[in-house]
Amino acid sequence: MDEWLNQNRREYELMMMVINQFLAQGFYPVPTAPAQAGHYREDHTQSILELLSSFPESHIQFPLQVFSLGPVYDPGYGRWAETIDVEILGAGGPQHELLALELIMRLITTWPGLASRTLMVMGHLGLLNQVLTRESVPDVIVTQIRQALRSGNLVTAESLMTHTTPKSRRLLLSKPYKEFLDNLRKTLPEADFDHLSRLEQVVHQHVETRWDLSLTGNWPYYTDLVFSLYLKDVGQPVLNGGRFVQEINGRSWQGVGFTLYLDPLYHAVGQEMESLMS
Amino acid sequence: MDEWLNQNRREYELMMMVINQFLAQGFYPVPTAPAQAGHYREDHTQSILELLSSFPESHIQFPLQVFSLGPVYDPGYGRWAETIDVEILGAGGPQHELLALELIMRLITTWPGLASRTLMVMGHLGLLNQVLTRESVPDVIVTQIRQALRSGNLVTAESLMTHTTPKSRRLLLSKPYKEFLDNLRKTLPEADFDHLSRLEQVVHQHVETRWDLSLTGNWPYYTDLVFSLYLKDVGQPVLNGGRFVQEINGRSWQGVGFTLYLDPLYHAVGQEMESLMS
Amino acid sequence: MDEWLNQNRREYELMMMVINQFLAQGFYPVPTAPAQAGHYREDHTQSILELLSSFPESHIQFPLQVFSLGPVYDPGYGRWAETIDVEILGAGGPQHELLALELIMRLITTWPGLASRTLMVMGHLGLLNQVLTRESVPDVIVTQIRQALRSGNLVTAESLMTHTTPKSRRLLLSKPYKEFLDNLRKTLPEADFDHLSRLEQVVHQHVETRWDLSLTGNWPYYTDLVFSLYLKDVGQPVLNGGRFVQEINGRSWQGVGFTLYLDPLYHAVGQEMESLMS
Amino acid sequence: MDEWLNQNRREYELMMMVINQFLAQGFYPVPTAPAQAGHYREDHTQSILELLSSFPESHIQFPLQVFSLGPVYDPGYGRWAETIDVEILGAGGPQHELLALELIMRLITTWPGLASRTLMVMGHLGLLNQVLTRESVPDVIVTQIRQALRSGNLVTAESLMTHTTPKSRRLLLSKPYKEFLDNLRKTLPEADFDHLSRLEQVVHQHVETRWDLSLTGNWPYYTDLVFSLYLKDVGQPVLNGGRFVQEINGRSWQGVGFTLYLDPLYHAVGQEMESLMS
Amino acid sequence: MSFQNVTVAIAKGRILEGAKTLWQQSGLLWPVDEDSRQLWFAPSPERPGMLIARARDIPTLVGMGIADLGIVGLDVLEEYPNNHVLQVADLKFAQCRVVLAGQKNQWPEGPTRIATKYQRIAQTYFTIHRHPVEMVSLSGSLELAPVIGLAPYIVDIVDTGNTLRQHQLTEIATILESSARLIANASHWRTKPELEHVRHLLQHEE
Amino acid sequence: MSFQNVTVAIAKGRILEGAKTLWQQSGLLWPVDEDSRQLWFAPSPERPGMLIARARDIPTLVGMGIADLGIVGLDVLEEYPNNHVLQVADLKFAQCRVVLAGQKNQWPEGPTRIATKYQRIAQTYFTIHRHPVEMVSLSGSLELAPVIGLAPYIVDIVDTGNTLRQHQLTEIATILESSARLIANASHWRTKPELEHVRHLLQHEE
Amino acid sequence: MSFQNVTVAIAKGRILEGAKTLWQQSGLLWPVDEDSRQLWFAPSPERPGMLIARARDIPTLVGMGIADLGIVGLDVLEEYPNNHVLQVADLKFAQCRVVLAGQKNQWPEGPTRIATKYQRIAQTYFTIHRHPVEMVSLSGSLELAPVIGLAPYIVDIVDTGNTLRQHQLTEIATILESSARLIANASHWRTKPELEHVRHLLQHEE
Amino acid sequence: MSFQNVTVAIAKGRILEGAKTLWQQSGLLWPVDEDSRQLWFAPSPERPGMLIARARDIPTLVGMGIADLGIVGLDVLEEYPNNHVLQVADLKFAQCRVVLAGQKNQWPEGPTRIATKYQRIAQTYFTIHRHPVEMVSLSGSLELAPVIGLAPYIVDIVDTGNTLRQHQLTEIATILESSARLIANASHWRTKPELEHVRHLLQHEE
Repeated sequence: MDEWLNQNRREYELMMMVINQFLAQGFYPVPTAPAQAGHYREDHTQSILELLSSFPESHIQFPLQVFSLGPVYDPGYGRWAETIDVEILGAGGPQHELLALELIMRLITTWPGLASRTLMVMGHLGLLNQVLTRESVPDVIVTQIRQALRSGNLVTAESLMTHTTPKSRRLLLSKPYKEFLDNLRKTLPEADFDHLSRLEQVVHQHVETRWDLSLTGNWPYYTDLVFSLYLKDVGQPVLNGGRFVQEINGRSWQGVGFTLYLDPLYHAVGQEMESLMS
Repeated sequence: MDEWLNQNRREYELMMMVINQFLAQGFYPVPTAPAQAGHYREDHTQSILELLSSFPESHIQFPLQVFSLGPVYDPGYGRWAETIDVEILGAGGPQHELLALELIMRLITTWPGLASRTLMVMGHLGLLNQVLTRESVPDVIVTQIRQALRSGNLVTAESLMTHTTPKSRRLLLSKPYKEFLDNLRKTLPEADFDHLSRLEQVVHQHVETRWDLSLTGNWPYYTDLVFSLYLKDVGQPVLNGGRFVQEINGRSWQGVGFTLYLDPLYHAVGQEMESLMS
Repeated sequence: MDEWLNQNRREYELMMMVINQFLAQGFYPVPTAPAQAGHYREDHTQSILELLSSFPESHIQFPLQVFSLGPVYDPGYGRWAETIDVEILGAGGPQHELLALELIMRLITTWPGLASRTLMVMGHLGLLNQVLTRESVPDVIVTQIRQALRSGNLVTAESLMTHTTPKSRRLLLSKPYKEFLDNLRKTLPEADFDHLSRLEQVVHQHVETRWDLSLTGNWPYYTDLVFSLYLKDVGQPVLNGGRFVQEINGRSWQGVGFTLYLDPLYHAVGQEMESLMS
Repeated sequence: MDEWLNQNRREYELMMMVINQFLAQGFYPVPTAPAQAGHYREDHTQSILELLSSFPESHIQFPLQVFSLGPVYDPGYGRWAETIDVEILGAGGPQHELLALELIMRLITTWPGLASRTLMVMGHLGLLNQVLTRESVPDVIVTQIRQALRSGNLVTAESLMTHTTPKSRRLLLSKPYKEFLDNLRKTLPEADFDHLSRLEQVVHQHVETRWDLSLTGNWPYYTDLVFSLYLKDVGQPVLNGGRFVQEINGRSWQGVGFTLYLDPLYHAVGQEMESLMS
Repeated sequence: MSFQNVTVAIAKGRILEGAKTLWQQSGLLWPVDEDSRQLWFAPSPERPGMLIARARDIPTLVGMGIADLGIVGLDVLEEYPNNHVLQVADLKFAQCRVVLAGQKNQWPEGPTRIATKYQRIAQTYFTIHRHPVEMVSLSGSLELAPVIGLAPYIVDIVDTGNTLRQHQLTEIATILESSARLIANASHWRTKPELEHVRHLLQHEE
Repeated sequence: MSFQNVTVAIAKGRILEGAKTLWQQSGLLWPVDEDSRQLWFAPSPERPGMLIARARDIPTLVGMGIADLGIVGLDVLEEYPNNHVLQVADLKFAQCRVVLAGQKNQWPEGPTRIATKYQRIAQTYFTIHRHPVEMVSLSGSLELAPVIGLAPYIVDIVDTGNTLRQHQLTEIATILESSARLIANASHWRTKPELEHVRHLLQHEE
Repeated sequence: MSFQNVTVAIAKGRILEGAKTLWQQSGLLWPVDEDSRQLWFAPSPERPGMLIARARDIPTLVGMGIADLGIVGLDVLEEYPNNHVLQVADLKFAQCRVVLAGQKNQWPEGPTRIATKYQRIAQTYFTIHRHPVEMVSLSGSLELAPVIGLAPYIVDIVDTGNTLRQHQLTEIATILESSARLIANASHWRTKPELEHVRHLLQHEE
Repeated sequence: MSFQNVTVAIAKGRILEGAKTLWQQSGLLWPVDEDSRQLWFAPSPERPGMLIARARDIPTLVGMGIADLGIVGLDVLEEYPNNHVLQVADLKFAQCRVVLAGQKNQWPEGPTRIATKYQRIAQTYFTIHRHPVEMVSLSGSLELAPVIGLAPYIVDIVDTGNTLRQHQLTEIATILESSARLIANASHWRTKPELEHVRHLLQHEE
């Protein structure tokens, strides 16, 4: 029993360290209800934005950095998972992507040993669209490709891209930055390579990165950069996020949001935590 | 909006301070699900004890101190309230009552100004039973009296006690310790006055106390001491608890448990928090 | 108790007579489920058409006359009401309106005394639209007028028609045929008066009729003639119906449908039933 | 489609014939709701008795014969089945068993050809108890045996009866009357053989009978005779019932009830119906 | 013209006073004796039957056909809708508004608490505006809610606005413009010859 | 003794009159001016604050701690229960009963319809008796329900029984004996020194 | 004795082998040709019809009356219960147990994960023991689950126990003792004359 | 190139045979001994680890990260979807179709009964076509269902169509074209350097 109790304890301590970091960096917590009208919460973002939308737009100072804490329900497995939802809200330009990645890097580098076992994969819905449009893929097919990718079906996505060049299709496979860039330059010379390079720099000085346009994120509201943080040898992401636009009650919210999954994080840093805490 | 954001922030900081105190005093967190099979959690105790009961009894070292965090649903108001549930489990003797009160006192005295605005009311189901038995109240009526008190109906309770002496009935009104003791001594000279005096001492050096046998706690599993912590001029308790026995899966759990309601606590200490934090 | 038992009995006997009449006139019963996936049936039509749509169109001989029996749930009162739903399906021309009214008249004239206490009110969504269009009411306002009428709000409907002529507005008040026709002729000389006159003839030889374009039926799928059969001094209709078009699974069903409410019918003919049966 | 329509029609005609027979024999219909508070009706008996219990006992003339019509939900298959529930209520003596069987026989013999393809199996919970008590089976084991039989588990029932005589165990196998009686006489000479013989006579002049004490009915409220009517080569009973005692609101209802399943009945007599109707 | 078979249900209070004027202008005998507590007046040859009831019961009484006609405020019709009732005329009197009010003329910032006796109207309004509110149900004296600290905002009916002003409250938004409405049981309205006269009146008013 | 920090919420109507007598017997100044519509009187050194409100709002006002004490009928407490409220004294005045009444002195036979404004009390009562009823919610003038054909039975409060008699109704069963109750916010009751005096009074009454 | 109208559904695998022996001992012709994939043998004068199917389909086939009799393990009957089926005889062969197994002979400490294809049996078992478990549904090769890190415990069927031992697993508790059962469609069992012979056999076995 | 850290889960049966060919063509050592019942082969320097399991368990094993890659039919992926799994390549072998079949080549007329082991695929298909069906779940030998009177139609997988023809069944509609798919744990696929080689192969295939 001691083992179980101590594990719970370490998990709490980890959660509290993460929250402290958010608070220390000026993030505001936003409380949301775990269940309402028989519906279990599966995502915090919608609730956060609805609450914020009840304030007059003129009273909000951007960028606004908020987070919400608490379990979300996973209907696939029928269980609750502890998560922290983070939103960096603002004018929504690409600079928020940088802000979000910097924040994540600061989080990761706090714990000894974590960064070295971590790998960030970056996708980009905006780039994907541009590539496909460049290749004259009709809009209706672009939508089908995005749907196929979101449900993990690369086979269908590829088959919808048979008329595109192989170098475009190669962008759908996870690659190191340089290789990805070479491919992209051939397909889409007009892309904003400066920005991509800045994103890469922020991350790769701390953790290994890969780029993969087949990564499209779990939510339909993403529009540009999407990213997942993976722990080596853990079969589930520890963090998912991306840049989004959401319409709430006639008001458009832009920004970058991400969800931190505490369970896989616990498993990864549990051992270090023990020594760290004692 | 800033006001709302800052208030959320202070509430979080308060919650984290409280959790840190529990962790620092060797309490273990036990995670429980906010909702299952369409049923919203209204209390943590049952879930905590079911989880602990899945370990072999011989592996548990008593006293075991655990807590569980997260919102519970208030069906009366149809909303979620943030709470922390604390259980001190062991052989269940009266010494756990002392342990629990000491812990609560340590919590309260942490924040400047809180103790002076706080008032602890103590009831005791065991004493109530003894008093009524002493007065020859039949068992079936004792049960009705407890039910009436639990639903807040002092009128019915009193009318069921018409054949008892006025000094017994006077025990159902909130009194300072000395006055309560005088009454009790007349009615029940064989009570364990040493223990009552120790309980009083633990508390009254920090906060004002009152004794009131009409206080019976919200849950049917309480057996002896029950207590509520009130903030002056706040119409709702900030903490409720008591000593209990619960049968889970053929195993009997004894101890003292209490629930801390974070909302009224926030309102009481919010202003101090602000200065404290900055 | 005998009274209650005998009343139940008479109600059943009445229901069975009605069903026998439908069967005798070549109607086919279609069984539908009273509740599915927690949803209580409020109308039979949708279920009937879904079942029929599972047959190849070429196998259906029109006109097809079907009915479905059994309680529907009234969410307003929270109770079940016994109903019979009748559908006359076909090419959907105005002749089905005649068929339906003839059928209803045959039903009503079966019971001695019923016809003389009955009154049929007829509305017509097609005419309403034509009148409003004639009066140059914009389409968006026509839709609002129909919505107001469907929710029983004649005040809003009238106020949306302030720019129309008084004689048009007068069509929204219940009138005998001749008076209605005079008004209509002034407003819409190109209407199909032959058809209206045939409808009137079918009904008025048996029961009193009134015409009222504020009657629009309870369901959004009605398109032309709608009608309600009222029993004098009973505050609820005994029968509601109309001509409709419904799209089911890409197939368009046209026809006339109506619902017979057995409870008010029972109340109206209960006494006669007693003598009839004995 | 014609085939399906005609089949629906024949089924309705059959249902109406059955209802007419009940009405003709002085049965009163009692309406019950198909679903309430999200719960789908699985049995009519409870609802019928609750309604009847709302009348003063002194106003009821026994025997009272009622029926309720309408689909019941089968949670195993997740679908609704049309049924008719019949209750013959009275002082509850064994003579009601005779009344019920006579009624069923009158029903069956109405349709040409049905009786010859039907077989009635009779069980008897009172006899079963007596036999087991006679064999000195302890009460707690008797209860287990009944539970095993109700869930169709003859293997467990037999194994719980290992200390009884083989002739008792033989009563748990379906037998013709004479054979069953011989066995019973050896085991329980004090049984009311006159009554059993009367029951047999009522039935066997019309349909074949078998006796089988492993038949215990689906509901826990049965106390004595239970019976199932089977159609040869149809794998499901067409009628189930038995003598019962039910306590409703402090009032004890006794009588014999049975449920007629219209679906298997349709399949059995559909062909005959066709000729009968035309 | 006979009234033997017609009954009107009228809401107590301000609506009743307005109805009296209307009634008397129509040349009918007003049966209500100010000093009596009689609430039900059976129809007579000279005037319809009359049923005086609480405003919120009027839609029920008319919807069930107990009364043929009813006079009640639009606010009550919106709060307690009944689908057997037709709204047939705006009687124009007893005009008032359902408003959102608070101590400052400012739309609530963020999640807030609202005291009201118009739960349905207020809930619909804030749901449309997707503004998170916690509702406190109060059946009267709403204007005290902000004073005594129950809720910073109220949704209530206002007539002259005096009550709000006396309690230092300001209207922030009008949710509904209300006035007395003539309602009718849909079935009786369309079929009862005795109501012909009323239908006729409505038509000529134009 | 200071009342600076105590507020009492009192139900309008008969309860208010009874409370006035009690109040004045205690030697306190009764602040209510019959002609004024003032409903809220802030506490002053000579007397507690007073809040006059509809009966059904009293449990809410006390439960939320807006008022420390409340005076309201038991019928209202049972219909609108609140678990932050203690019932601390039976004030004995304003006695009345919630009854089942009908045109004959006879328990309803079989499924029936009941008109009432006590939905919770009536539902609980008929559920315990397992008697199938259809409830029609009416907020006032219940005694008219059988006369006008709305429902053959009513569940309503009766005082002298005159109203029932005038409408030819008979009491069939008493569901609840009610009288004015002193209620208190549980938290304030047990902790506020200013309520000591009230607790003291209750004790000495015995 | 004629078999023209009797069909037996038999579960594939070990049950089928046992059934063959039983069948042949009864002097009946065994129609199954080892090399053929024929699964359905219509009844003939010399032997009943036979339907070879997956174990979990047997209760469905018998419950729906497609087959009169069935032979299947008790484990399957408990996992897929059917209330139109009677369990009429324990055929004693194909004996095995549904067990809880793990890498150590020790009851799971605290919340744990269980891999199983017997979801219903395992869920019932741990609910009775009120032990919190997370179930992972796996349809075969359960014994690999602890080896490959899927779940530390499994609920699976064991025969000799060799498979468990090969994978270093130990039985912790027996949940169910299983063996081949003769089941019957309840309706056919009680009424079909063609089953008389089988009923007779069961009786004489004793 | 090292395989020390890579595991592939392969579905038993036809998929396994196809996988063997593919594996050997890649020059890797095929570890499976036909006569052994070994199902788990730990990774070694010369070849990836291999886990042989039932088809329907493959998505679970890969989704939970127990295996990095999996080989399984598209039919199984559609019936048991898992959102932690990526479908990365169509391996083209083990081609077959999920079809609706019956005794006549004719779409079912009206409400009908369907036997299938593809409940999810069949339910989705008939919901899209809004055709009312009652599903009978059967885990194998579907082609017998119409013969033995269980259901007039089946939704099943067909390869050559021989089995259907032998049972006088006709394909009415193709619901899904299936073939073996290479699937991957999404996380491992994007991050594991050991899978680089596989990703590379996919790319060069083009």
